[in-house]
Amino acid sequence: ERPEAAYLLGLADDAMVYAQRLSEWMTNAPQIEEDMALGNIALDLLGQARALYPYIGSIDGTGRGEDDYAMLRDERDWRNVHLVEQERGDFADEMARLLWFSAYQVELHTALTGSSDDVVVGVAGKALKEVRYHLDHASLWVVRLGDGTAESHRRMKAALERVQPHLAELFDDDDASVTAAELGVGVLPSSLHDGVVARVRRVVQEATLTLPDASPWRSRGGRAGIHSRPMGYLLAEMQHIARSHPGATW
Amino acid sequence: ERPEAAYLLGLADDAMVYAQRLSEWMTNAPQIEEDMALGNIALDLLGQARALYPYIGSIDGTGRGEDDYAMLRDERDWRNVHLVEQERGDFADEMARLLWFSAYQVELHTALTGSSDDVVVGVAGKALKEVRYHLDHASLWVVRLGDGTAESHRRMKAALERVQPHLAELFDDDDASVTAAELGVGVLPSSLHDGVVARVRRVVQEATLTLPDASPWRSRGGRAGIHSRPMGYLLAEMQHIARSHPGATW
Amino acid sequence: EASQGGFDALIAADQRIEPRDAMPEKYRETLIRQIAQHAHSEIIGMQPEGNWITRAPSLRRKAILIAKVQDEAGHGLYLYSAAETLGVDRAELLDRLHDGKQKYSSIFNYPTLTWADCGAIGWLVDGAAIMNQVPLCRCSYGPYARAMIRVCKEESFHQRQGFEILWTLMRGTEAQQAMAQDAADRWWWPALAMFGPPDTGEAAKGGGHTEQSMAWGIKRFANDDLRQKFVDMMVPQADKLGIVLPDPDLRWNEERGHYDFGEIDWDEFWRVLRGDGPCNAERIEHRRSAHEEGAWVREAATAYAAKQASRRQESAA
Amino acid sequence: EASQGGFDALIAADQRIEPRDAMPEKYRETLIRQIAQHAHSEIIGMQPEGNWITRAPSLRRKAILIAKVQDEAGHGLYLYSAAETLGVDRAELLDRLHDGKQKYSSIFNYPTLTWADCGAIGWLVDGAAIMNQVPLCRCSYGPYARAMIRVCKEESFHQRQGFEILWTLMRGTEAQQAMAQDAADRWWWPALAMFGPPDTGEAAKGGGHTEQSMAWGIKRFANDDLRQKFVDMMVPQADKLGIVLPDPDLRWNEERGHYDFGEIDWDEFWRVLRGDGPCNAERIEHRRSAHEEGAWVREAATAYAAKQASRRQESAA
Repeated sequence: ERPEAAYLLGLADDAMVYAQRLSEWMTNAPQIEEDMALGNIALDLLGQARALYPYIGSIDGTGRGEDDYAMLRDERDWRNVHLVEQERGDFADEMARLLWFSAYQVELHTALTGSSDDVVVGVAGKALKEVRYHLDHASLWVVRLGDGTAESHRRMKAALERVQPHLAELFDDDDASVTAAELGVGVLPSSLHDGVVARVRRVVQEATLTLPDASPWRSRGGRAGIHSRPMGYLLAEMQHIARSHPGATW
Repeated sequence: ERPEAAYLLGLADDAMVYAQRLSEWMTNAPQIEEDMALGNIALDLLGQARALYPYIGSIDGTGRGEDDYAMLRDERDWRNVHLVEQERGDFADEMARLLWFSAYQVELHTALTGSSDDVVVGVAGKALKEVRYHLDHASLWVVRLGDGTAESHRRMKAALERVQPHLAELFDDDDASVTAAELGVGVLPSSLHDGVVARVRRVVQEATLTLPDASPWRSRGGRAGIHSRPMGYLLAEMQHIARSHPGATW
Repeated sequence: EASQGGFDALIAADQRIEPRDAMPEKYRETLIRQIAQHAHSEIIGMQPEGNWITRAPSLRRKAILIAKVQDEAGHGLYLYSAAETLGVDRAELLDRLHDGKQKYSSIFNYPTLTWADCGAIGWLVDGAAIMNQVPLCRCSYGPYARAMIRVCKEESFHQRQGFEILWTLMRGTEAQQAMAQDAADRWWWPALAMFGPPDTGEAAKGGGHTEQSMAWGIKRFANDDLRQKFVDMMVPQADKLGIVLPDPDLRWNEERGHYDFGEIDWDEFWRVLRGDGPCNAERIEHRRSAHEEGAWVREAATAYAAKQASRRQESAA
Repeated sequence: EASQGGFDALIAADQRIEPRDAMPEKYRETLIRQIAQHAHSEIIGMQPEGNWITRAPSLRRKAILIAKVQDEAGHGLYLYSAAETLGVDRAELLDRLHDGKQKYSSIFNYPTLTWADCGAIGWLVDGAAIMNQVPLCRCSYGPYARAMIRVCKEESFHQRQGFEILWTLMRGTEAQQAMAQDAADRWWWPALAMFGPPDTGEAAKGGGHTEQSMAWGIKRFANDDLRQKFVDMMVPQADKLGIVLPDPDLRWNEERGHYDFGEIDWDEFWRVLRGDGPCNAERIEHRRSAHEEGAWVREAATAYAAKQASRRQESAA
């Protein structure tokens, strides 16, 4: 049982839960190209989670497979941040979330390509190509919406404000990440903060917007399995069929 | 195994699923009195379902208990009409649905007090008092909304139109109800139609509205386990915890 | 002043002040603030458990839970009515809640993460609430005292239901036991904080109002005394449940005849109170949006009532 | 007329008509209607399976399903592009879909009730679609024919995936087997109806267009011929799966060298086509509301593009 498993589980769960949320856009996007693009990003993130889960199962002493993690785990055992579990908002909300999350993932996976763990290096290397595209995609839309019509500007501004309380959690150095960083497997989330903010700020400026001030509250606890209200409902939907047929193969 | 079980399951599932939908109003109602009133109606309907399920289990040859029916049954095995499974709309939508459903239940349970089955007579007798109150409550609101402000009139009118496609199914004489009627246990749904419409029409007229014309489509198949899109999600939410802990007692 | 004299005499005699009695403006304001906060707590308190109504794991539990949340709505209504006897109306109080000008109990800013939390809320949160509220049944203001008598009766029923949820879980599967223990771990300290800051020492400074409220017969016991009483009551119940309370300093003190217990994290308490708790934003947003979405319904009811009144007048004329 | 002569000669020689070639107005209209209906079917067809993306029972199946629904979106795009070569634009075609002025395949008005329906759609619906579409790869209109080549390649991949879903279920638990059989029971007859009304007899009357489309090389086979070919292909596959097709009249006819099969319920077919199917209202409403909710996004993209263009112009000046 290797101590970095808890850290990797946080990364995998972030990707898994955000893939689930993004997949909700399919058939609901503002244009067909966007159904495809968001489906694509969901697929990439799902792929990242699927690359990590079996590896985590092999080092956390449980031998679990990907569906054990995704389909049979209770809410308290999920380690994702609140950002990714929030309900789907409007398209501007999604682009604000995707901008921040993919900027975070670009910094994260860039750093992880220097991990001491070969599997992590492999996952990060593949993911890096993907998340750069995600960041480009989100940037393009944030700029278009911010510098588009009066309505889209207003919506994009509001979306950046709404996402704000969920950002700090991405950069919290919890015990698992401190351990993983000490082992050289992971990186301290706090070390990614400035790079992520710089990336986002450039895009937001180009979008003729500014980053909102710090919010009066912030989310906490996702990495400790303390989730927000939407998480339980997300899991109910995601797991219902698998839970209804114990032991079945699909 | 008695053939009227299938008929009674339809009645129980209607009550159960509508109780679930109505309970969603708690903390979401337009005023606190209404949180209480809708909670009360949900409780009554839940009580009706709970009175029927164990009896059905005793006559359908399975010996199932109430939670076996509610928590461990797949979508295809539910026998409720589409009307009750539709997603919660605005308050006018709910009052339109409640008006129709409780008018239907008043006629139904009035008829069932003449059932040849003593258990059914008992359930119907108790339910009749409850559903008369539900009908009064819905009527009061439909009149207030129809004869209230311009906005509430418009919304109430739209709600009556939106509920329309889901009404015909209540009065379909499916095989199970034909059998139950022949046995004297149940009544033919079609025989309730005119009484229900008369009750609703009086209220709608008092609300300064008229019943909409027949819709270009109608729902079908609930009594055969063919449900509409919202049903699967309703079950996922309702059953998730119970399904996640096979064999547990609560 | 004669009226102030009458008020003082009633207070001194431990008699009830009634709505038509004269009372100091400060007394009225303090009561409005306290009763409103209490009413708001019932209304906001519907949300954490309301979150589990659609997912309750059995029909029996679902029915009990709906009834409980309904009771909370009812308590809110009694209490708003009690506040209305002091000359404010409910709509105004709700506006103050929605604007953040009046508070509700900070305990409801914690999330309900599992079904077991419905048990822990009943057992610990309702338990602490009762401890706080029983003395209010003898409060000097009549309508408040009478509302509290009704509320306390139902609350103690809720507390037993919460205990029973946990009891069943602790005798269930391993996962159910873990769920119950986890819920107690998370709710124990916030429940202790429900009695408010200490009456003495550094942490007491944010408190206020206590002495005057004592003198007026609105408050009857010090925070720390009630907290101690709560701990003394809960420890044996936890033992009976088989739940380990999450406090390594918790032990019987023979000398004091009470349980000693550890230090509450007052920094967290103040942070959550200031608005940076896990659910503050969500709770108010949920309330506000339900209220706003329902505005057209309340307007319709008002318009209809006015029409009916004028129709009656016309037909009478 | 020279251009009509050129068109006729190309058709007679079984050559491709290209966008810049002259063509009869009726040919253009027929193609626009058919390609648009085909494109709309891909787009509406995303919904029945899209309904299962968030609930797919394993991550592998979830990934495959997302990719499949994405492919359908892609097919829609190729086909709208093919239609655009005929002088209409996508926005206009979407409006016609949303207004009910253009149709989509009636098969998508049936609900997906269980996970097995994702299998049945792949196996039966995509199977029937391929049967209909393969001949279109040789359609007389070049852009449509080329789009179909791409589409058919992916569709046959989807059909194998559908078969594999059912294969796995039929080798799974009793509940899974029942689920697969139930799905086949519900999708078999609607799949047969996908080939359209019979070419002869009473039920043929609602049809239309067939002869002219044949002459123009847009349609290559009669509905009944394709249907027979489909039945002949599927029966052995059903046997392999262990699924019993829901038709008591289904049997091998040695003399004809084909399977005989029962009568399709054409009353249901016309009813669903007219709008009274289980999901007609829902499908259009879903599409329409996604489109309307996205209007401000599309407007923003247009406004931004215009600003960028004028900025480029300014900096070039």
